Amino acid sequence: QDKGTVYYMVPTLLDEFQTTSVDAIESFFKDVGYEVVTLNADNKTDVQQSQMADTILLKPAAIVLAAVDFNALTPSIEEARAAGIPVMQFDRQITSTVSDLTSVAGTIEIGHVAADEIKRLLTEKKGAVSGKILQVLGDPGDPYTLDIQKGFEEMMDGTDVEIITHPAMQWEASNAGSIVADELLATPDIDLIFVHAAHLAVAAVASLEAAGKQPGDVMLVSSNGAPVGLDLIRQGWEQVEVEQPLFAQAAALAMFADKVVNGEEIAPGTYDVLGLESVVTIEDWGPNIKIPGAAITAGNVDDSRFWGNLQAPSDPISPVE
Amino acid sequence: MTPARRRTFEFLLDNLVWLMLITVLVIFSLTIPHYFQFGIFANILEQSTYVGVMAIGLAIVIIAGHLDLSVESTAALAAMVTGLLFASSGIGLGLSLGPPIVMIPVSMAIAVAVGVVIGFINGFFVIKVGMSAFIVTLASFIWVRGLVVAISGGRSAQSLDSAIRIIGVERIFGIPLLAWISMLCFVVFSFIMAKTPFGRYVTLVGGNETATYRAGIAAPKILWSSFILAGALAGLAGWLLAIRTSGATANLGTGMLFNAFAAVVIGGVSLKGGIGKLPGVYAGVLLIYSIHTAINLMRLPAHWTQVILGLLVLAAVLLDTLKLRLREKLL
Amino acid sequence: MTPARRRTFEFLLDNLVWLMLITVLVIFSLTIPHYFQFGIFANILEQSTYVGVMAIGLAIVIIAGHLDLSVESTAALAAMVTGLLFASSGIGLGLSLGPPIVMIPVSMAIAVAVGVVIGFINGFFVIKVGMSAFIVTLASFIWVRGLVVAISGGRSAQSLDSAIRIIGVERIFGIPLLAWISMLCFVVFSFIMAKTPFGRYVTLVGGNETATYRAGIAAPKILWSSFILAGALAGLAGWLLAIRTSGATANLGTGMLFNAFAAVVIGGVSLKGGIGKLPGVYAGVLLIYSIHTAINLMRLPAHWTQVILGLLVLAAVLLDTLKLRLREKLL
Amino acid sequence: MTEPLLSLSAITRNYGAVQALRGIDMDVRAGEVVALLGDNGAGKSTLVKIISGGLKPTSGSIRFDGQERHFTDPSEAKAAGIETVYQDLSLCLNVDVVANFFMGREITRKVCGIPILQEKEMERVTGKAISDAGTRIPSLRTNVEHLSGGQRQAIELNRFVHFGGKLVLLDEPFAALGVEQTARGLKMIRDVAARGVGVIVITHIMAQAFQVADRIVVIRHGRVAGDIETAKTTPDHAVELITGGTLSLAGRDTAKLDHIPVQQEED
Amino acid sequence: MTEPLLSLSAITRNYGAVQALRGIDMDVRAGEVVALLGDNGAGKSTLVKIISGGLKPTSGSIRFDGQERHFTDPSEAKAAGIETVYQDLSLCLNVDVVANFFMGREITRKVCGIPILQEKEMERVTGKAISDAGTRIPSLRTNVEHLSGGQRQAIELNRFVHFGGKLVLLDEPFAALGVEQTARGLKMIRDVAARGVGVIVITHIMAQAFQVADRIVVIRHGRVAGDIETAKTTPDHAVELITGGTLSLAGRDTAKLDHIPVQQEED
Ligand SMILES: Nc1ncnc2c1ncn2[C@@H]1O[C@H](COP(=O)(O)OP(=O)(O)OP(=O)(O)O)[C@@H](O)[C@H]1O
Ligand SMILES: Nc1ncnc2c1ncn2[C@@H]1O[C@H](COP(=O)(O)OP(=O)(O)OP(=O)(O)O)[C@@H](O)[C@H]1O
Ligand SMILES: [Mg+2]
Ligand SMILES: [Mg+2]
Repeated sequence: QDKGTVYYMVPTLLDEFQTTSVDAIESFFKDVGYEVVTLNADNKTDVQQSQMADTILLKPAAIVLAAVDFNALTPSIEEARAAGIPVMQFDRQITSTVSDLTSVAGTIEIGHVAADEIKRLLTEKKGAVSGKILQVLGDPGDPYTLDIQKGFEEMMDGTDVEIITHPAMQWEASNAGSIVADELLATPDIDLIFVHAAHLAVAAVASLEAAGKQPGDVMLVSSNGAPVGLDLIRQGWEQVEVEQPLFAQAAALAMFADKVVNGEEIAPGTYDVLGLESVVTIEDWGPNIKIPGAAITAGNVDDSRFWGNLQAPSDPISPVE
Repeated sequence: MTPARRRTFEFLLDNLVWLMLITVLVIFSLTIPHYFQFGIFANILEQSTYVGVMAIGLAIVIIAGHLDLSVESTAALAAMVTGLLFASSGIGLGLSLGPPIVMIPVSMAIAVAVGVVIGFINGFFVIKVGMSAFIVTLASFIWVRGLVVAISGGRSAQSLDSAIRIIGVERIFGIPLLAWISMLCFVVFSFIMAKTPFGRYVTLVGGNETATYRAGIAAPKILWSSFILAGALAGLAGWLLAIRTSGATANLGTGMLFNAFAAVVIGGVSLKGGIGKLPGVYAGVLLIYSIHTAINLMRLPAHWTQVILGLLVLAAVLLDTLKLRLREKLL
Repeated sequence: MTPARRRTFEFLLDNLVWLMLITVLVIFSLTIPHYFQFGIFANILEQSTYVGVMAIGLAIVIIAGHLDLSVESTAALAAMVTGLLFASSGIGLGLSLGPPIVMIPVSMAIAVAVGVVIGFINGFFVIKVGMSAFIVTLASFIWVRGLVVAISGGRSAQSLDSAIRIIGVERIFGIPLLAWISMLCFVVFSFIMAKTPFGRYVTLVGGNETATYRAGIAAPKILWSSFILAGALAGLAGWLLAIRTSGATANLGTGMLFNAFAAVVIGGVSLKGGIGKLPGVYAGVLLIYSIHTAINLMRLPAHWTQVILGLLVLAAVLLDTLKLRLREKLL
Repeated sequence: MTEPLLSLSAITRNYGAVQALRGIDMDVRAGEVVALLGDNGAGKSTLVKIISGGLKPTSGSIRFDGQERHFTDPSEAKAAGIETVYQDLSLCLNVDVVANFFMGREITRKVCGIPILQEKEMERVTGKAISDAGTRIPSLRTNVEHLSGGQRQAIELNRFVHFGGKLVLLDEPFAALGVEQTARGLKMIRDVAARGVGVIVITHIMAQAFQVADRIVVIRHGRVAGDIETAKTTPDHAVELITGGTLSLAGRDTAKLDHIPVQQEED
Repeated sequence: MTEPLLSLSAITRNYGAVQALRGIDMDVRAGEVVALLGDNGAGKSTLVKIISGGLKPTSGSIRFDGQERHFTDPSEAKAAGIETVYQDLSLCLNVDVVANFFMGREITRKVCGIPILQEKEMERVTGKAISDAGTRIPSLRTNVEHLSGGQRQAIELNRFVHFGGKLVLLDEPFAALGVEQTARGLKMIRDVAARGVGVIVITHIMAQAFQVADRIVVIRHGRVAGDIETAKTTPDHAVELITGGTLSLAGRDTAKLDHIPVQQEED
């Protein structure tokens, strides 16, 4: 059946999470009867604003927004909703205005999960939560990486760990590689490296390798769960990848799409999204569905539910009754 | 060729960019569903505002024989300062200055002042120290954007004071106030460039700086002013951006530089200096954003939009270049 | 001033950038903990590799009187093609071509060929169509990066074949093979620019294109070759980059353009064309990466690094400019 | 006797190791035409640039109009009344003849305090000046880029005649001019001098120098090699001063340049 | 009688609305020196650029060295043996005298198939050529940027003498040269012609034309206004042909240009 067109506003296609989200959203919404058109904002807030303005004139059934900047799109969201077009938030939570549905894992929560895993790894290796961690951020102008940093550091607070933080400008991999190469010389006793995206982990490993390290000499933790990260776990270079449940996040939006488009109420409670227990709450910014992220380790790396394995769920998504 | 036909022809060539704009709009209207509606044209006008205002200053500096790569970052800094001071959530401080009627001029003055400072610094290095404008403004492009990240901590400011936001919300004849502001800027600066000694001197300096120096024209002053103007206009563009966004983000305006340069070149300004008129630049900006909007409506595969955009803009510049050839051939 | 003293003085000024490099290294070694160690210097050499190779081509185009803003994107495309073909995970196809010894030259040839194609296209628009190099290569900067996104689907390739990776892992005298390659490139191209007719013609064309045209030098061919060379070297830089990161990501290399331009200018190449020598450019690259490394070791607040980098680079360029003044004053 | 309009004493100028001027003393009176002669590279243009403020002397002093002056840029010299026509022309090729003619001296009218260019008026004045001088130019609105070498030089020449001043420096003003234009140019110089303006004119053609000048100053290797009233000398003597001997001698003696005794004649 | 070296027929050239050349017929024989005279803007430089391949004629044909030729760029003309000294000089200011002298004709030696510049050899040759011509230049290794106007012109002039060819075009080659350099230059032209080279020289100075030329061709308003053997005419007559009447007449008649009857004389 054809229920109309949904526009997906993807913030950038320079990172694998976003790229895969395009495929996932397009296919899941197709399952529930919508055609999806994707517009790429190339990490530019003003471009995304223009795309919103133009899209509103096309009167789509709904807009799925993954905002370049978490809150700068507020006026555009308000305009769209005023024009009668429902807006759903994917992955990037906007709290400063009301949306029709928000589906997130939570960026700060990624930091929390990472911190827990890192504490575990340090304890296993040194018997206590202590040592030195090199944290490689993404671009310091990107709130996504800042939120992870915030979540991570608030959980590490009070422990006996020294955290050395550097930004990888523009999320560029070779910048991360240089940071690791230099810091290995300045602080030879680094225990663990925490990078904020898997593609940065690849460059970090290349630097470790060039410095003559073996897998496991310096532990490596990364976030977002991209395929390259999973490969590094299989190779033994990386210990933990904090994954965002991309498929479930996308599927949740598709499951509720009919309700959102038809303006029906979304009931709070616990739902099963692709086998993950997800909680819908009604917040100030509207209905919010939160799907927990997971820590990927060598033990569970081949689990097909991780988006990094790029095996989209075979069963079609069906709408929530 | 008769003189009369030659004159018509000259006129058409001189205004080729407007012709191109009309042609492109007609083609898009006929081929792209939903393109032909008032709202889309109003959107194009609004979207052209920021780069339009920026492009005026850029064009002036280029006509004066230099260039300014920092306009984009300057606009971002001005937007961030505006957001920081006058937005109430995020990192915004939510300053309030009595009656709404003073908020607009005061916030605008602050944003423009930010631009003036950056333009002054660029001008200082180029004119007083004698460095190449390319490298000075490339460095500014980097450090000014860095400053945006630094003062914001990478975070954003939202909920700009509604007294200021009014500029972004109100419309006259269905066209947003924002767009009227950029049109006004084009009219004023077109006049200045064409009819006043300052405009004449900018053109002369861009043509042959030694000659103007020898003629007793204060070339350094003219050049410095053009950098300051470019900064001021970038500041104004930043203020408008902040209004549109109702705040500011650390990455606001990235990528505008390409559009501004493309518009300036499509508009017939020579990057060698000394040649160009501002109305053409406005047509160039409109042309660029007509293309942007078309791409939004065309349902292209998302991975290819950037390639297509780059190539379309290249094609537009190409046409402008072919104009010169045509003139040589036919006249 | 005696002729002998004048000569020493001239020599020092001509090699000011090397002097600056040494001074900066000494200062950093004395003030920044951990800076003074062999590993750090080896790191600087290695990190200079990619921008260094890129900067050679850029410098040649600039000496020829034009410029190439697309080198960064071209390197990224070459890296992505290398990754796509020869990496085994991610989107890598994991091609294997028999014995390791053929993998290196074949993969390198492919990467260089990618660069040649982009350089050829840039050259076509600049030389055959007569468009400004600035706008042509700015457009390429956009659409080539777009192409990287398009062919990769925004995903990354990883685990480059170990037969190729060897270049990134092996060391001679403790210095990575990668760095040796860039040094070799500098030696070869310095020689070509200084001692062969091609190098001479590039300089002449950059000085006065009309004069060379009238003198019967095939200026268009020289110019086109310089664009192709710039592309080829960017392709080589991309190949090296892919080796370093053991694959490629869609945003690989972003930000390198600024470093390459800064290095070229610090190295004494005039953006007006016709003036510059390659060894100075290498010193410029080393200087830039000494600063980068210093910033990495200084543990500055993350938000301020970009501002500081921009200003430090500006300062380095400034010193180079003051050189000219000094020469005028003292000679 | 009144003080000279311009008086140079001991002007020297080095370019790096090259000593272009090694101590020049010369005077120009109001209403007097001085021809400045000298071989290529003698330092004539350098001297002109120093007087017109475009170049600073390494040492020496300049008195102009009764005052010691140190011009730091051409606009100061211009303000003081010194007009210059440079050897390498100073035109903006990207604008038309009118804009070049009025460069820096545009006619404006204030409207609400904003100066507005009066294009019509400027075009009228330019047209008159150019046609008075007998210069043929296709259109006053063509860009100078499209004019021939001589047409360009004529614009500069007409400009100085029109705007006048107290002292006029002409660096090879006829080099590219046709026969008729040159004749007119020489007459213009006399007319201008008759208005009480001092004129320095540089030329390599003896006939021109002897036709127009009251006095001839010869510069050789950066020194004044002769300063004689025109009536008291002959072209052949002037050539001898310029080359430092007979024609055939010169050329091969580059190495001995510094040792040639320089003739110094005071008037 | 043998065929002329160069033979132009009905050459016209328009720049937009401006008809710079309206049908030029002229011949140059091997070993002959032709002086091309004409007022400013007459079209002389345009004609030179057409012969040297830098500009395409709007119509007309060129025979050179026994063949009809259509040069599309200067390198073809150069390869065919046409050397040109342009009115606006063609030097690269960013390199030294030696590099300019050898521009496009560098001496190289192959080492493993790679051509290597022979700097020493080139410096020697340049030094000899320059000193033979009596030009004084501070150092062969200074950038041309630092040379005086006349020094620059001398380099171009020496270059053509050194490299020769079959036909030489000189567009106002002495405009900036000193007395002595000019005398030497005129002599060089005769020497070159004596080697069997055809020479076209443009000048505004009658004395120079009459001293060096075998034949004088006058161009007025883009047409050949006279083509006479030097021996059969006088400078005054030449000036009359150039200006189209007496000196005082011209100048105010810009509007009537097209109606002036053009004198046509065949030899
Ligand atoms: N910018 C400069 N840098 C270095 N040397 C210079 C510079 N300008 C001139 N010179 C040198 O100074 C000397 C005098 O030059 P100048 O131009 O004054 O000569 P001139 O008398 O005007 O000669 P001409 O008749 O050829 O125009 C020459 O030897 C020239 O090479
Ligand atoms: N590129 C051009 N575009 C338009 N008009 C031109 C161009 N070049 C020359 N002209 C015009 O063509 C005519 C002839 O110019 P040309 O340079 O051949 O004259 P010329 O005889 O060499 O004069 P001169 O003695 O002053 O050098 C002039 O009227 C000039 O204005
Ligand atoms: Mg001179
Ligand atoms: Mg001419």
